[in-house]
Amino acid sequence: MSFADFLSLGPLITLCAAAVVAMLLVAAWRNHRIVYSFSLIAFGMAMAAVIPAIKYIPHPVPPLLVIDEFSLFNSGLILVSGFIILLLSFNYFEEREERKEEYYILLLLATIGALVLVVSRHFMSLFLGLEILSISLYGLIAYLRARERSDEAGIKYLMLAALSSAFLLFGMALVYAFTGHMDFPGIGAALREAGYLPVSVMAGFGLMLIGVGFKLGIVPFHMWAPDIYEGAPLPVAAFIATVSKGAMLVLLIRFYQDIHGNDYPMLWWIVAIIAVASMFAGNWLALTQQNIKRILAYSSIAHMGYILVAFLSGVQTGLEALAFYLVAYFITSIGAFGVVIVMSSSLQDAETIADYRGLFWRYPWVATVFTAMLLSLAGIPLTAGFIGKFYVVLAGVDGHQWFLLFMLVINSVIGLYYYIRLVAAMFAVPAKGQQTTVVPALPMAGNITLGILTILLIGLGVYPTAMMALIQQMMRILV
Amino acid sequence: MFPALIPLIPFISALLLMAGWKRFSRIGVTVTGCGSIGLAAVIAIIIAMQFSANGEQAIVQHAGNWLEAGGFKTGFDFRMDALSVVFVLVITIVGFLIHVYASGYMHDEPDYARFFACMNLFVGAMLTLVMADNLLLLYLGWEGVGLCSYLLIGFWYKDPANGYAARKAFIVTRVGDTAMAIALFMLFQYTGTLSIPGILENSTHVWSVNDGMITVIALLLLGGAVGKSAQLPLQIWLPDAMAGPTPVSALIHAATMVTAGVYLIARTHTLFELAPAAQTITAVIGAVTLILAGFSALVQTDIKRVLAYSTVSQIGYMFLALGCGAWSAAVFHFVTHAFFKALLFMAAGAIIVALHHEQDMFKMGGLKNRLRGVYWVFLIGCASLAAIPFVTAGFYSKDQIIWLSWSAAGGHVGLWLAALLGALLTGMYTFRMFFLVFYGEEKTKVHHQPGNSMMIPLYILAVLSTVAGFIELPHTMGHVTLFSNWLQPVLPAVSVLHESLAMEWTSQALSALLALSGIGLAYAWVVKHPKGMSDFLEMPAIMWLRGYWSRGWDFDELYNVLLVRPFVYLSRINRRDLIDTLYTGLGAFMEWCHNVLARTQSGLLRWYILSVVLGAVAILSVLIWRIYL
Amino acid sequence: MIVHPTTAGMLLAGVLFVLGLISILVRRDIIFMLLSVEIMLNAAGLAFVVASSHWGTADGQVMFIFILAMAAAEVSVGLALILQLYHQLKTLDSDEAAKMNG
Amino acid sequence: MILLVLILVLFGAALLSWVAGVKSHAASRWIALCSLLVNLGIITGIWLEHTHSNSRWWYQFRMDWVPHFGISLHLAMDGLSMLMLALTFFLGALAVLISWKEIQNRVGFFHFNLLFVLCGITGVFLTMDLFLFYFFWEMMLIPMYFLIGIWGHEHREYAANKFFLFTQAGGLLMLLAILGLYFVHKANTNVYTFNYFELLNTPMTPFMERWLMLGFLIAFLVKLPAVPFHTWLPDAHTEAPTAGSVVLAGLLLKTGAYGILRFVLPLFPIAAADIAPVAMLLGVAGILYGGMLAYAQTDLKRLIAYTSVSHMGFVLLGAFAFNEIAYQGVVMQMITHGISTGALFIIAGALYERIHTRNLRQMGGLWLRLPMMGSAAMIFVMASLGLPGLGNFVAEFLVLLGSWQASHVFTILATIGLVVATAYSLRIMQKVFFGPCDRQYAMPDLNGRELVIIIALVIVICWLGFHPQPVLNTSQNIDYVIR
Repeated sequence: MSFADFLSLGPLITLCAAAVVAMLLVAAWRNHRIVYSFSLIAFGMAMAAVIPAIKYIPHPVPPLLVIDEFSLFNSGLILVSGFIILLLSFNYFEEREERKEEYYILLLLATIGALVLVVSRHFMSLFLGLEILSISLYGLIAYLRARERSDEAGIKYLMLAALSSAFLLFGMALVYAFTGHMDFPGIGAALREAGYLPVSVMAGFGLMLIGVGFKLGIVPFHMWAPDIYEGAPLPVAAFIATVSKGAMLVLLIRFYQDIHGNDYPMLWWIVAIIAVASMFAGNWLALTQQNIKRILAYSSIAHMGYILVAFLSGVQTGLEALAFYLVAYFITSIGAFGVVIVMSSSLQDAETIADYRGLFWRYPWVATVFTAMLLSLAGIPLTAGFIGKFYVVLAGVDGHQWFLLFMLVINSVIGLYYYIRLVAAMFAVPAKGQQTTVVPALPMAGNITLGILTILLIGLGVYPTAMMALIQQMMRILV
Repeated sequence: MFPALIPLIPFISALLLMAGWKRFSRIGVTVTGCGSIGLAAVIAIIIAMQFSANGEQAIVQHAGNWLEAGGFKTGFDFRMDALSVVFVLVITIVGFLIHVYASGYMHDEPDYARFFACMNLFVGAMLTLVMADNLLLLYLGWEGVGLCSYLLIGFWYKDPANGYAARKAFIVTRVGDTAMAIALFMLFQYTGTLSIPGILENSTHVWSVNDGMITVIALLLLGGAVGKSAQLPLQIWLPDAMAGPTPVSALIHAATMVTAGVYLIARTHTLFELAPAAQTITAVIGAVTLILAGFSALVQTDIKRVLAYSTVSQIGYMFLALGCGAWSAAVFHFVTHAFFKALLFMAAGAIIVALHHEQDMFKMGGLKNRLRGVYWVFLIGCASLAAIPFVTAGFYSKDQIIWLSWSAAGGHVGLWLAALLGALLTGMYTFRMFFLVFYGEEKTKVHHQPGNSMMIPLYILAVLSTVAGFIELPHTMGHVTLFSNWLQPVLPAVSVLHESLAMEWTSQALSALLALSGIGLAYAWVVKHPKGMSDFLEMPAIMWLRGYWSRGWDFDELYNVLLVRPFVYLSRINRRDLIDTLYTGLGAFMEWCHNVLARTQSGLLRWYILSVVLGAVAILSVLIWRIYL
Repeated sequence: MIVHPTTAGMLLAGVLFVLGLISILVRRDIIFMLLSVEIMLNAAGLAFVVASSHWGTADGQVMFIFILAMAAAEVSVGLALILQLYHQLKTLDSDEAAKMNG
Repeated sequence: MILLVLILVLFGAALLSWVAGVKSHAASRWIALCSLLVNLGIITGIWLEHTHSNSRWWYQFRMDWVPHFGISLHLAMDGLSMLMLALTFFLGALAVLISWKEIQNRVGFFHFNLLFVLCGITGVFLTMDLFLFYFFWEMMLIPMYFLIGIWGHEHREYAANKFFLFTQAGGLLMLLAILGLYFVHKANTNVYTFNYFELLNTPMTPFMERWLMLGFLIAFLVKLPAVPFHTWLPDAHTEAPTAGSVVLAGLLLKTGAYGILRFVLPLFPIAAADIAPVAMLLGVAGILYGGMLAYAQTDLKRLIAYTSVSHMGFVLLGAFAFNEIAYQGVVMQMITHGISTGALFIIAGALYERIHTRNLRQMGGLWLRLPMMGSAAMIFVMASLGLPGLGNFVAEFLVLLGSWQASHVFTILATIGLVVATAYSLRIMQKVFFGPCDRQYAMPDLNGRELVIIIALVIVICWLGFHPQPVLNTSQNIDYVIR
């Protein structure tokens, strides 16, 4: 392993080491605050480790991994997201009775899995990353084991994830059986050589899509999402909504590019149908839903559909749009979950709309943040979500995907309804007498985190140029 | 002197009264209200004299630009020529008298200032109408008149019936206005201007006689005219307009509003001359209206409604004259009609007040000795209306129309017969009213005598109703043509086809005879044989006919069935907006989709697994299907 | 009919996979469902081994070892969760674990 | 630069009045009022300076924003923008004034939203960058949503949602069209830009032009609103607080009309000409259908709301008549409708404050108690039915005069709309102020503040009626698309 390899894999190595140390630490000295601080430092170091890696890009680590702008950017994104989720976790778990320390180990591991996914270019590393991520998530989802719903969610996730892994594996085996390669460029080359797509490979791709689709939570593999979001601890739900989905999406793009997916219109059609179905299913399911966690789950299904539109546009702008949308979506989702985390008490998560009725008059700051996040999800100007949606539509128009865009427009309107419903609930004027309830102060750390997210959100919404330039640079290598 | 001052003064006074309604004392209001009209009258007289002295050179004053856009340009241009001078004089003088009368009539009214403000506005709008040099300004006056009629008819706003009558007046006349507006668009399109002299001048270049387009335009203008002048088929608003205070009725019927249509047609006579078909239709409308209204007047019980129908009928005469091309005859009848109709209305008002707001003629009677002054002026008015030969103004003006309806170029023997029938009817209904009110037994006590402020205008009008006729005498009686000479620069002389003194004599004799026999019939009917008459009237067929006539030939009902009720019904069933159900339906559909999908989220693990498997099957089968087929 | 050994092996793997799939669909007991998933995973592993032998490379076999390891981890976590769930629900019927829906 | 100042003043004042509102309600109100008056002053100054200028564009301001996409902060002002802005600030100031007593809770936030809407509207009227236009277009929705949703009447949430969904749906279609145009332009010139001036005269296939035009048009028709996209409007107007109704009717609807004049016609002249008969038909349908619905209503504000549908039909009719007279009429109609309908809403609001109902069946005979308000209502009712001498007449007459050149049938139908207008307008007077007075209300007539508002409106509407020339001169310099 050369020094360059070492530096390039810096973030990954840092986190791996941190995970091990954390385990030892917990064994030696059980203290929530200490483990928490240690994890923060670990994330900080991993983020710092991204910077020296920049010098060496693109740096393939054959045959399993590749470090290039794309993976590094997404690694950074995942690390930052993980870091923010970590920030939000402390108070959430502090208030709860279970042992808290292992949570951080699992979170570190899950992040490692996600990082492996973004840098992998080989079935083996893909599988490894995916399973590290999944198995950590089983633990994370069922972490609050005294709660029935947490367990139920854990079991459901485990069963479905294992099932989808089986599909993924079988699909990979089929592809491997025909091409004789497990690294993406090799597969691509072999297929190009063959000049056509034999049925077994086609079936293999189809089965792999199930594995990918499950992680992304797109129709018809979306059904787990609301239950898991509802049952899992809130920071974990935020993690699933962002890091887990994002990493898988990055992998999908890389795979698709490497096997020249645009050459096979059949794949395009299948993904297009899935995209449209996801948009409709997500939005329709959220329409009159009363549970905020489930609304966020459904909305994320729809958002994956939007992202797929950018993915399907088949133009360079599409990938840029996808990356930008992903950034916006990360900020927004974590922000939204952050609000729910901040609002939740030790007794109960604040998950029904009723909990938010008149929030603006009790916690103007939190309500404003939540409003900003929801409007960003809805794609209203001044927020990152607006620029993201704009970018996606731009890409779609560029690729002449008028039908998909039309579906997107219809769905945006449907989606608007439930976002707005939430906003309306927060601004509803409380009935007389209801206002007298004591308003407890909210944790400082949570508020500050939310503040940072909001600033990012508005910043990207008003001045997206810098981020766009960055994304444009990063995407260049994929063409 | 600036002609623009004439309409401006009433406007300013109206504004003052409106703005300062709380600060004015009652006397202040009277002085401002009546004074402004009086002042306008004085200025009008001065300008008329100047005008006359200058050899009838039209005076045009450009009081400012109004609007100019994309080749369309119009301004506040006021014109004084022979025609407008006649109208302005009548409006201001009669208007002034009515105002003076109103100061007595409305003495106990709490909303005194508002009343005078509206009255002044009314006169101002009418003056604008007749002095406008372009059709847009005329339209301003035209609509302004409509507004004021609305305000004044519904003056006693607490009674919903008054409000209904007011709205009816406004809406029905607005229907006519719509036609007129379209005529304006067309005139602008073809002549490129809305200035009246410009249109009249260009029209002869643009169109030839009988051109289809000019016929349409003329008919549309006629539509506007029949709306304002309460002619068939838009006559229905006028009888209901009685809801307003009596001075308002006098103003509407004599000086303002209803004569606007006559003015419009006279003003745009060149267009009508280019469209003989439209002119004929005008004449026919006039003839039919005058007869229908005459029959209706015959069976009314409300004194003001008799007068209202008589106005419709008399304006029918004017339209008849216009249709025959007898322009100056129409205007002449307008002048005399203004005098005697104002007189009749105000006298009727005096009676009504004296009888404690009783309007039913069958509850009056025997007032001859109780209200001596009113009796005499009312008699003069009735005589003039019924056109009693030689001594009344109405005789000379109406007689001219009857004669010309046959002899003029546009005349026809049918029109002439209709006019003669009208003369008979006029005599009958006028004197039926007169006898019912003043003869027979006294049914209601007179509780106070009208004051001077009310009586003096009546005396003046009584004089005018008598002498005004002498400025225009027929060939057969001295052939004085002061009036038509005066109008000569604006309105061309009528072209007479059958110029025969003998015929003219016959016609005059016949009409006079008919009028007198009408009076005789009325006398027999009301005074001599009330018993036999009432037996005759009780016959079922006659009863039905009476009801039919008194309802104005059921035009109201016709419009109700054809237009009003369908509109109200449609708008009522559609109150919730049918189109909205489209969207609420869409929303319901979305909700339905939600419910269906929400059922799939059953929480059952195997259900979720099934979904994954089905997805897998679907993807695979699509792929394989694509490859093998 | 002579079937190519690779094809035969892949078919076998396929049959195994489908068997696992069917059994996960028909079972309600969570433990059996877990077992069925394991069958499917092993079917995939088998396919890798077959493919690997077809190409004469070791990649597929390495993959199989990974699968084994992962299956073991999954089963251990899975059983722990099932135990926890059994504590709460007193049953292993997966249909009982349906508190969250809608 | 001055253009940016106009926007920033409002934006700054919005934030400031929110902050100030926490401590003192009055401060919040005064800040809002002053900022609007300052802007009104600036606009008046600009107008006076340019009364005789023949130059097309008075001010331009350009700054890169997202150069990556060719998006710039590009503002420009011509006569049309100027007139719309004058209306915006005038009505905005009145909206603050009428809320002085009506809005008593969350005052700071109210003024924040109000100013923010106005800020968005100002942006819409000024921007010459299509992206920025869309940005402002969407930006004004949220605060409007809050204005309706927080300070509205009973069904405020439903109304606010409906308003939001409708306008968003239209807006997204417009976004598609904007981007379509962007790429068509790129395909032709290889330049990525959202610049309005560069996008003008982009050559494209008729097919493309039609669809892009429809994208814009539908967004504007929803906002206008034209039948059959109008159903959000009655709900929104009815439920909004008075200031909200005034801003909605007076300004928000105008952005739709403005969009048609500024974007649909110049960008897609051929396709617009093709669709003109349909658009005119919708205009006429709006005039008649809206009038009929207005006649049937029993809720005063709802009635007035439907009159807006009717009046904006004239805008649509005139805009697609393709001649200058009609365009001038459209611009006039935009202004006069803002004034007259705004005034009617203000009166309805003042009535609501006094008798706490909007139901016409519970009113009647109020003239007795409220003669001044009645007179004011009479003036604006007359304006609404198009009485000559008041601004609306000039507007409607010019529109009809112009549209007559384009289509006789539609013009005749629209003119019939004037009769319908008479019917519903007079119904207002009859049901509210005339008729018997069943109940003994003891209430004050207009107070000083209300009197100031009403008098200002009356002066403007009469001024526009008798001397509309300054407005017409100003709106003359626009490059209308004449067929």
